[in-house]
Amino acid sequence: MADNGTFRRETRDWLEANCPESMRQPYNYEADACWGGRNCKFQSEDQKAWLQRMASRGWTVPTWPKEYGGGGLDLAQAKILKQELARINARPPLESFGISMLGPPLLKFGSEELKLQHLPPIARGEIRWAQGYSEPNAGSDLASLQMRADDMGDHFIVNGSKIWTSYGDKGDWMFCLVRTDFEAKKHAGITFVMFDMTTEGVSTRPIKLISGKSPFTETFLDNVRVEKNQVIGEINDGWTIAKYLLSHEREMIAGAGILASGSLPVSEVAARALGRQNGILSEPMLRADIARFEIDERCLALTIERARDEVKAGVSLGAVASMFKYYGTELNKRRYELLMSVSGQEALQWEGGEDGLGELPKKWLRTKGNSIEGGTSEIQLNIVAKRILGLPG
Amino acid sequence: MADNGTFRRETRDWLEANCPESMRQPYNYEADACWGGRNCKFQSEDQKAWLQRMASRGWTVPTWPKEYGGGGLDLAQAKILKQELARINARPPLESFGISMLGPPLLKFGSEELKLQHLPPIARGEIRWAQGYSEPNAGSDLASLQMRADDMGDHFIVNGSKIWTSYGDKGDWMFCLVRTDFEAKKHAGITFVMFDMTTEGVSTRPIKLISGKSPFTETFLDNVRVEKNQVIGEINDGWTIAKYLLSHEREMIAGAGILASGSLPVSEVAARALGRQNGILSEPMLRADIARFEIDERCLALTIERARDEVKAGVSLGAVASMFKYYGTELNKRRYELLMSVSGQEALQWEGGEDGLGELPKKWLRTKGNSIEGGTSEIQLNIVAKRILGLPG
Amino acid sequence: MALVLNEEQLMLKDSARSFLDSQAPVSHLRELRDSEDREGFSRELWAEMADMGWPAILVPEQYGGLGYGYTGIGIVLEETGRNLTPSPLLCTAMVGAAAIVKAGSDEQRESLLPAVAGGQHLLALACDESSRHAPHEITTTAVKDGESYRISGRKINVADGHIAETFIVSTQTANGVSLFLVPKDSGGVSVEPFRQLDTHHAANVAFDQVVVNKSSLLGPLDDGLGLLDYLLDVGRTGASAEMLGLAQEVFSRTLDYLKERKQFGVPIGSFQALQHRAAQLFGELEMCKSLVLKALQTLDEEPDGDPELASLTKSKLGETAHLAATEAIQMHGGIGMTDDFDIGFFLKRCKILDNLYGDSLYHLDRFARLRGY
Amino acid sequence: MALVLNEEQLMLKDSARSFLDSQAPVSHLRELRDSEDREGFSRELWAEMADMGWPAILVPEQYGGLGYGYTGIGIVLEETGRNLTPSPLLCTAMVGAAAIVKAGSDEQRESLLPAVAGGQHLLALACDESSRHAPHEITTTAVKDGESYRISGRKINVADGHIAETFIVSTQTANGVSLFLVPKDSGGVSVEPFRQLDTHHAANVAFDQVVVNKSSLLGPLDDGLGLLDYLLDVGRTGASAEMLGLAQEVFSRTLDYLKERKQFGVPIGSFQALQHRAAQLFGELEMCKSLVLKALQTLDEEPDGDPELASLTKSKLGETAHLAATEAIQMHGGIGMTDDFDIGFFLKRCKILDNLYGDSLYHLDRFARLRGY
Repeated sequence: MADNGTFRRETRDWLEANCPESMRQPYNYEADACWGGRNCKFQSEDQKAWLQRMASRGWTVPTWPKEYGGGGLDLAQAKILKQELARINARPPLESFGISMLGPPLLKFGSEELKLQHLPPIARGEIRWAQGYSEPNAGSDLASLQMRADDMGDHFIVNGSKIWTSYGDKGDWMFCLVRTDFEAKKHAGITFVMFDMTTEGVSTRPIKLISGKSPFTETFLDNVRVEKNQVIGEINDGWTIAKYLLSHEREMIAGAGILASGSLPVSEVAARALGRQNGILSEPMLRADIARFEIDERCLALTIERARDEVKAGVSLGAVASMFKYYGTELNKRRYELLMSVSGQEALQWEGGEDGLGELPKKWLRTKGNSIEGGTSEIQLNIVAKRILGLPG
Repeated sequence: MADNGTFRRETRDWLEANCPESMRQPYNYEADACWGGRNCKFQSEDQKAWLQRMASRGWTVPTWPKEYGGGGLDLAQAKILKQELARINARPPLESFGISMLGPPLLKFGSEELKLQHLPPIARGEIRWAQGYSEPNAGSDLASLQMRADDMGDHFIVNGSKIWTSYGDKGDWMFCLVRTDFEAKKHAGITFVMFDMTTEGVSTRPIKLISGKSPFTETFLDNVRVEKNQVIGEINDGWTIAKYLLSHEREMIAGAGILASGSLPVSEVAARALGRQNGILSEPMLRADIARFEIDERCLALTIERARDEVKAGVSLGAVASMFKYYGTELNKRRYELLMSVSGQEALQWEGGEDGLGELPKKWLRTKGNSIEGGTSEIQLNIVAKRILGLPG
Repeated sequence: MALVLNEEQLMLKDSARSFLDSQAPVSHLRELRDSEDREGFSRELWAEMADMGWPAILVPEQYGGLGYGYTGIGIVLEETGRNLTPSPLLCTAMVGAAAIVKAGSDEQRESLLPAVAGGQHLLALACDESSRHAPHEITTTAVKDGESYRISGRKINVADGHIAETFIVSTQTANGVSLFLVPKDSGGVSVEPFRQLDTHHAANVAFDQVVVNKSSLLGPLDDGLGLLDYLLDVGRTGASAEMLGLAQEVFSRTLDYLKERKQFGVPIGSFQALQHRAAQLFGELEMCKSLVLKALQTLDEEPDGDPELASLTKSKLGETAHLAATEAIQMHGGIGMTDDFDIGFFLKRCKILDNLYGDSLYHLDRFARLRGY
Repeated sequence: MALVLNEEQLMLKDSARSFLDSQAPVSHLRELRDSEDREGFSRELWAEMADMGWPAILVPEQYGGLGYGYTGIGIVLEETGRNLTPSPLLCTAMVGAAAIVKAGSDEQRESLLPAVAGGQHLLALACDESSRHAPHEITTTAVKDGESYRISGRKINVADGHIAETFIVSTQTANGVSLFLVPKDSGGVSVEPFRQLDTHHAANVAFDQVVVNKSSLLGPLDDGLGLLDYLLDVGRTGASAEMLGLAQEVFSRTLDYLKERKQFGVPIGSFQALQHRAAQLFGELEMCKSLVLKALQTLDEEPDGDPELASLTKSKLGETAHLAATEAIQMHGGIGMTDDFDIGFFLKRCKILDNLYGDSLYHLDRFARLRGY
């Protein structure tokens, strides 16, 4: 393997040659993100080319092994790639729950067969995945799920419903927690399965949020056949997989909170909107809140950096992901409260399309769910108290 | 009874004639307060005269019935008296746990004999009372108290120790919770007793606080004889009396939080210490915190006013006292944090006597106990959640 | 005055509550939204409110009103806040009526107050020009031209601007600030209505060389800043009363949910962390009740109001109502985020009311300034 | 640079911790207080620290130092913070050493650094004149007089001012700000020592026509403001490191107590409301760890430091350490309020460190200013 200086140079050259101009700017709209999948409609030839070129090098998943469609990079190289992508403001070629959620547990717990079946299409953006965890009556008590999988020898017949499936109406395959032992205690008796969402008996219904948008669905399974060879880990041991996936998801959500790195600092937005008096922001009380926010934002960014460096130095992250999830989502809610305050009356209109007027309040409303989805803030604090701090009860 | 206009005029005239000039200014030191009692050393003839004159009219306890040493005033008259006292900045003639703590339950639950024995000396400031509630291992779980009273027919023999007795070394009599039934559930089996602290077997030891002062003692009872005719309420039903007393105490503590009414507003202290720039306080971040504090301070003052008006209008206060206790003590802690900030480095010296340098940090440290004594903030919130909001568990 | 409601006020409160519970609960707002109502409120409901005498509350008896004062109208606003009922009450029956009662000429009173009291004439205060509330920064001008004034400028986010028959417009005149009553059908007035995020509507209103007679001047010429501040303080207190109702209702729904929703085999209201947060919120709401009542009574008692109290009330209510609404969503969990459930409507309405006439941070600052620091 | 300690630094941390645990735990501070020690620290302990090489950490090897940099001294300060150990480390081994290393003339370096590294020479930065930290407002003057300067003025609350052999004094000179090294035994220097509330000592120091040779100038004439700010940022970062140790220790003691103390038949740490507060505090402490390490590394890497980072670190640490100390008292209940118990010492020390070189609100404001708003 070439040394890192060479790698950086080659990466830079390749990106220069292969990243289309139009892919070198931040998203304007949510719809600018490319999610891949069977029914993917590319917004442009550039978007399609960018995905295909990156996938051809395995750089949609730089650290996955090459045999599964990855780039086979080590952590140092992956960091260089990330820096070089950031240098030219390159858009992510692919957004994917397959990568961010399913990938890690599948790599860790999946059989060789399952890895070869699923990982390469994920890496190429050919199959879009949906998550089937929550159920209407389970909520924070995830393990009390009731979706029922009856053992039919080589397959299960599954019945029940899931809720809060992100883009469930756009998914090709679903990974899903089902109950396979009805006698066992609730954390036992759960199995982690995968199935094609075009299988007979699968249907979805969008859930409209207070933001007016419908990024989630309910998902109904009516006598759906799921093959036993599509189980990750052992039957009745799905909770192990689920926990592993959740802690990765939390880390990702926390990261998203500060991933506003491309956008303007809140203080800058405020200074442009409100102006300065005597050199300081003209609304002194708002200024105090913004300063506290920006301090905490920097705190989280540095702590994520430290956690990553500690992982590299061999210290495991563990339950700390819950702390990040809590901190990051609370921070993101504060960010949007401040942006709403800064924007004042202009932010109060509901009309307007994806762009401009009416977009900010919808995003603001959407953030209120951050501290609920992926495990509520209360659940995260419980986890920190018990698993990290060792408090009893 | 004269109409209220006449009452106000007469009161004003009487105060004019009877309140010594030196009693018409705020306390400078804690020691300026008059606590009465057998060993009372008056600071001045004026202080002594002021107490005796007020006591002669029953105005140390304006609303108590005259036969118990009170003034027999109705609520409207009591309010007028308070206003007239405030008008001339008159000092309270007497500080007394007998008045603020023991009085209300004794009036409500005490036998006629006990009232006649104890209330008039309290009203005249002749007997100073100490409270014996907390025990070293009980803490917030007050009802788990262990002080043991063995029934000897017409009296008890009491053994055990109390902690956090306010000025226990200066008390003449003590009211006290003791366990009289060792089999009953913890809230049953408690009795409310009173005894003279000069009784053989009673001793105290001062507790030094982080403020360097010792306003509390531990109190030890070693085979102390307590007469059964000194029980308030029924034997084994002391918890009823205790709860009633506590809710009154909480209201008082909350009131104390905003009773800084004689002193300068925090914002004024700040403006004098720090100056203004462009018309606003020169430290903008401190200004924001002070404004939030002053808003909450006003909120509490108005809410106490509203609660009193509601009581007059026939609405009962009940568990709301817990809310006041919580809010008032948290507010008082904030007040002293802000005063420390405003005073900056000058507030960091420990030297100096009662006056000036070194006094503020001691007061600041002392306030940290406000949210612990008289039932912690956590206990108050539990009470609000369960008794007012009806939350389960 | 004692900080409690008197008999008459308690009756008014009860009747308002039972009327709104049956005629205009939150589902009423939802219907208006789903039917994409052009005005965002119901004229029929408004007629019923007028029958109940609500727009007449602040109007003196000699002009066909009830003379119940600010506390009266505030009580009703608290109840509409509880039900999130859209209506012209705040802008017409409180701010608008106050403007004419306080500063109107005999002619203005006689021509407007009976129609206001009857609910036939709607008013709107047009006072904001920049996105952040800054009512003293006025670029709209009124230039004297013989017996008339020519008004030019643009006011944004005028509450009820989409339905008002008459605007109360703040302008710069030769030597200061003056308010004018401008009929919407005056030549040169253009109204751009829009829907707000709480599904109430509002409008931006442009005035292009609008000619009004000098008799349209409301209050003193060039010296109208005090009147403007007074009317804003009235509006702030009214919005605070609405937020008080809103906050209490959303808290009450949350308490119900805490008692009913089970997780891990027990009601979630048995979890101490939630209990403590609920108890703290209860305390804040008790504070808010005292503030709103005191602020309303003060408007009734003090001819010029109490700006410091108005700001502290608006600041505290904005903050507490927001806390109540966001805690409600968090404690309801996923279902609180869905449009099918009503909780989100409270958060949205709260955002609008907090912003109206200056948000909680604006008033935190104003409070400190008024206290001289 | 990775945000982790390297091997050398980990070893330094371990040795500091085990030395302090055995030689200077909190009881050491208590003994100093109860014996009313005249200086508030132990000269014997300081000699042992010098034997360990701590005052030499920041001093370059050519002057008899170790050259471990800011991260090294910060690690040791975190450990003294944990044990509340009074010592001249912050003022001499960090701020003082930094001043001479950064700005000293060859002569100054040669005469002072070996003695600093050996622990024989103590320094103090005398920079405050008003009760609230305002280091740019300097009324102390240094007037040129031939080859000398005459210094007059009064500095207050000089940390280690009661023991320093040499003061680093900020002054107004003809065309700006200049720093001078002033020996304590110069004629006209008077030191008024006092005990602070944390039982550490400090002093007010008056300079009455103190004559120093021009060779005592530290750094540039008239252009010393940048140097002063740099030294303050060094001190702020050091104080932050101490607060980090303090906050972690008091939190750790609180966790132990939560697990051990029983009420209502269960450990109080099983109450969810306390659990959530502890978990939130844990999160804040994780943030603080990252900040302090980054701030120390930045001092090692950036010649002029990073004022924004120094302020944000000082602000956050001041706030979080205070939260940790007050939560500790609240969660310990009555016993936490007693002088017999150690918890109160943490709150007191925290107040001093928060105030030193500007408290958390001061730095919140400075942070915003430095970011241009």
